[in-house]
Amino acid sequence: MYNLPSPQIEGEILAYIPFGDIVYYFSPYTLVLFIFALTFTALAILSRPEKQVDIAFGGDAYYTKEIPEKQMRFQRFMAISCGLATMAGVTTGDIFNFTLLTAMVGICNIGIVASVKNKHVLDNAYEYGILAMIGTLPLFGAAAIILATTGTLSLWEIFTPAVSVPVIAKALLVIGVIGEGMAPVYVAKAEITRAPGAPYVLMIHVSSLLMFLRVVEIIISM
Amino acid sequence: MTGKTKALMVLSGLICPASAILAAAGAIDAIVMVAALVIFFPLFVISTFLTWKASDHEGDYPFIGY
Amino acid sequence: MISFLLYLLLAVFIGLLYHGIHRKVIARIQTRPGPPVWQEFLHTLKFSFKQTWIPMTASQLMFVAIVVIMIAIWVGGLYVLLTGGSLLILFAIFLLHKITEHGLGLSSGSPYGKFGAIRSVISAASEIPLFATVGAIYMVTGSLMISDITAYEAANGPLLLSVIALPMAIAMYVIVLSKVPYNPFGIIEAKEIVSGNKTEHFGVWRAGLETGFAIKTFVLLAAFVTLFIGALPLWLLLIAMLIVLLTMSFICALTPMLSPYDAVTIQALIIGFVVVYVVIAGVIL
Amino acid sequence: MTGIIRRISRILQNHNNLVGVYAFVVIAIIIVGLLLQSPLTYDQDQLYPKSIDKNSSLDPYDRGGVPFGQTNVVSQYPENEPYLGYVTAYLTPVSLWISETTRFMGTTIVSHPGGIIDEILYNTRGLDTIIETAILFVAFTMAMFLFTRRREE
Repeated sequence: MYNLPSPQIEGEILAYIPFGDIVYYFSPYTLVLFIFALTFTALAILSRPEKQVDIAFGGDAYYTKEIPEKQMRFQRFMAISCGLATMAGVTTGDIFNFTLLTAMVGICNIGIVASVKNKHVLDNAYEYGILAMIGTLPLFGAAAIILATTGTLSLWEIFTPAVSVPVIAKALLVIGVIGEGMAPVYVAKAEITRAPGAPYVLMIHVSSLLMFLRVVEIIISM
Repeated sequence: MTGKTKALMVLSGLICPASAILAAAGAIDAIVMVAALVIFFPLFVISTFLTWKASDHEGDYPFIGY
Repeated sequence: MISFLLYLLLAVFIGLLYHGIHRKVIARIQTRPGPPVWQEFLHTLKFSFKQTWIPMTASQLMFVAIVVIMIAIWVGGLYVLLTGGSLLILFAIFLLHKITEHGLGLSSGSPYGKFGAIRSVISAASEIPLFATVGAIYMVTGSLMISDITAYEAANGPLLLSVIALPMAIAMYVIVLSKVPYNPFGIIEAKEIVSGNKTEHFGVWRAGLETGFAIKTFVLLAAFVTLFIGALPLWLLLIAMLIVLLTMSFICALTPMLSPYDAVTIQALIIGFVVVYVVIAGVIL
Repeated sequence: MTGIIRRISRILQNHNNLVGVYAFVVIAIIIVGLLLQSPLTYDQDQLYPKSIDKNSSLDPYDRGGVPFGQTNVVSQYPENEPYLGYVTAYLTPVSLWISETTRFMGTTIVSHPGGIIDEILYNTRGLDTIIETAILFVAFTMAMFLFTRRREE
C-alpha cells in the first residue's frame, strides 16, 4: 500500500502511523532525526537549567543568574512543545502538515526566549519573530503551489518520478524553512541563544536544524 | 560512585563485543548491533575513564590558597 | 560485524594520531619543534586520569549527556560510512554534531562556553548550506547511497577529476577543513574565548570529547576520500586521508583565524559560487 | 577583497537589516523562479476539488455533498478512512428545512452547512486542524504568560 517511491534516498519505510490522508512514517533517515529530537526533548524535561555566570570585569566579582521557578516552567513547556513539533515535523508524510509544523517550530522558538528579561535578547527575538512571520509566506506559498501544480499534498505521491514539482516551489519551501529558523537568521538567532536556560535554549537550535535536514531530504526526493 | 561506574564499564564492555559477535553469528540484525554500539560504546568510554580517574578525595594540590 | 568494532577502535586511534600529526606539521611549518605525534593520544589519556567533577553552575545532566551524545553520533556516522549507507544520514550526523557543539557550550554556564556556543550557531549558518551543496552529487551520480557513489566512481573515474563535481569537492573540503583543529574558520574554539565551548569540560569529560573528535576526524576525512576518490583498500585509504589532512595542515598553519562574521561571509561566498556553478552546469547539461 | 568581505559581513551582522535581507532573498527567488518556469500549470486532477454553486440557497457557504446522505469524496488513502463520505450532516434537520425553504436564511452561521470541505477538514485531514489549533494555543500561552507577569509586577 505505502511504497516509498525513491528508497535510495532515505531508505525503506520501517513503520507508519496513519491519520487519514496524513501518514507519518519512519524511514532510516527520519528515524535518526526522530530519535535525536526525542533525546533532546527528554534532556529538556529531565535536566535543570544551568546557572549562567556573569563576570564583572575589572575585579574578582562574579555572580550567577538563577532562573525563577515560574519562568523555568514556562521555558520548559515551550521547549517540550517545540520538541513535539519537531518530532512530528521530521516524520510527517504530508507537505502541508510539514509547513504547519515548521511554522509551529518558529513560534515555539520565540516562546522559549520570550520570558527572558534581557533587552538584548528580546530585541533580537523581536526581529526573529518578524522574520518567522514573513517566513510563513514562502512556506505556505510553496505548499499552495505544490498543491495547485501536482494536485496532491502527500509526499509519497509527490516523490514519484511522474509528478514534477516546479523549481520555484522547492526554492520557496527551502527559504521558508530557513526563515523559520536557519541561515540568514544567524545574527538574531545566535543572539537569542544568549538567554539563560541551556536545555531549553538548545531546543531552538535542535528544532530548526532538524527541520532543515528534513526539508533537504524532501526537496532532493521531489 | 566508583562501584557504579565500574559495573557500567563491565556491563557496556561486555555488551559491545557481545553484540558484534552475535551479529556476526547472525543471531541479531546488524541494525540492533549498531543501536547497541551507539548506546553502549560512549558509555563504555566514559565509564572506563571515570573508573580509572584519580580519586575525588584529598588530592595532591600543586599550590594551595592565594 | 566484528570488523566494525575493530574499525571503531582503529578510528579512535587513527583520529588521535592524525590530530597529533596535524599539530606536528603545523609546528614544523611555523619552524617550531612541536609536540611528538603521539601528543593527542597522551593528552586524552592524561585527561582521563585526572580528578573530575561537574561544575556547580552547569546543567548537570546535560553537561554529561552531551559528551555521550557526541561520541554516539559519530559511532553511528562511522557505521553509515563503512556500510555505504545514505550520504544524507552522514550529512544529518554532521548537523547533529553542530547541535552538540552548541549544547557543549551552553550546558556549563561559563561565559566563555556561552560565547563558543553562540559562535557555533553563527558558523552553523554557513557550514550547513555548504554541506547541502553536496546534495548536488545526487545530480551527477543519481544516487545518495555511498555504495552507489563508489560504484559510479569505479565505472567513471574519481569525482575529483570530473569538472562537474569539482566545486562540490571544494565545498566538502571547506566543510572538513572547518572541523579540523586550528583551522581559519574555527571561531568556536578560538583562543580569545579561552577554549570556546570546550572550556568547562575538563578531566574525564574532555577525554571523552577527544575520543569523539577523533572518530569525527576519521569519519569526515574518510568520507571525503570515499566520496571524491572512490573506495580504496584500508592502507590506501589511510594514506589518502593523511594527504588530505596534510594539505589542511598547510592551510591551518599559514592562515590566521578569521573574525566570526567574516568566517561566515567567506563560507557564504563559497556557497554562492558553488550554487551559481551548479545552476549553470544544470542548465548546460 | 577583504574590504568587500568586511562590508558584506557588516551588513549581515546587523540584526536591523535582517528582515530586509530576507525579504530581498524571497523576492529574488520569486522573480527568478517565475522567469525560469512560467506559467505554472494548474493540475486538473485535484485531490481536494472545490466548486462554487451560485444557485444554491447556501451559496457562499455551500460546500457540496448531500446532507445525511453518503457523498463520494476523493481521498489519497481511502483505506485509512472507513467512514469517508458519511460525515456530511452538519446541518440539523431544522436548519436543513430552513435552508431548503428560504433563500438566504440557511446561510446564517447557525446552520453551519456541512459537506465536502468539512469532510476533508475533519475526516481526511483532521490532524491539520489539530496542529493549527496547537499553533494558536502556543501563541496564546506566550501572550498569557507575558500578560500575567506584567500584571504581577
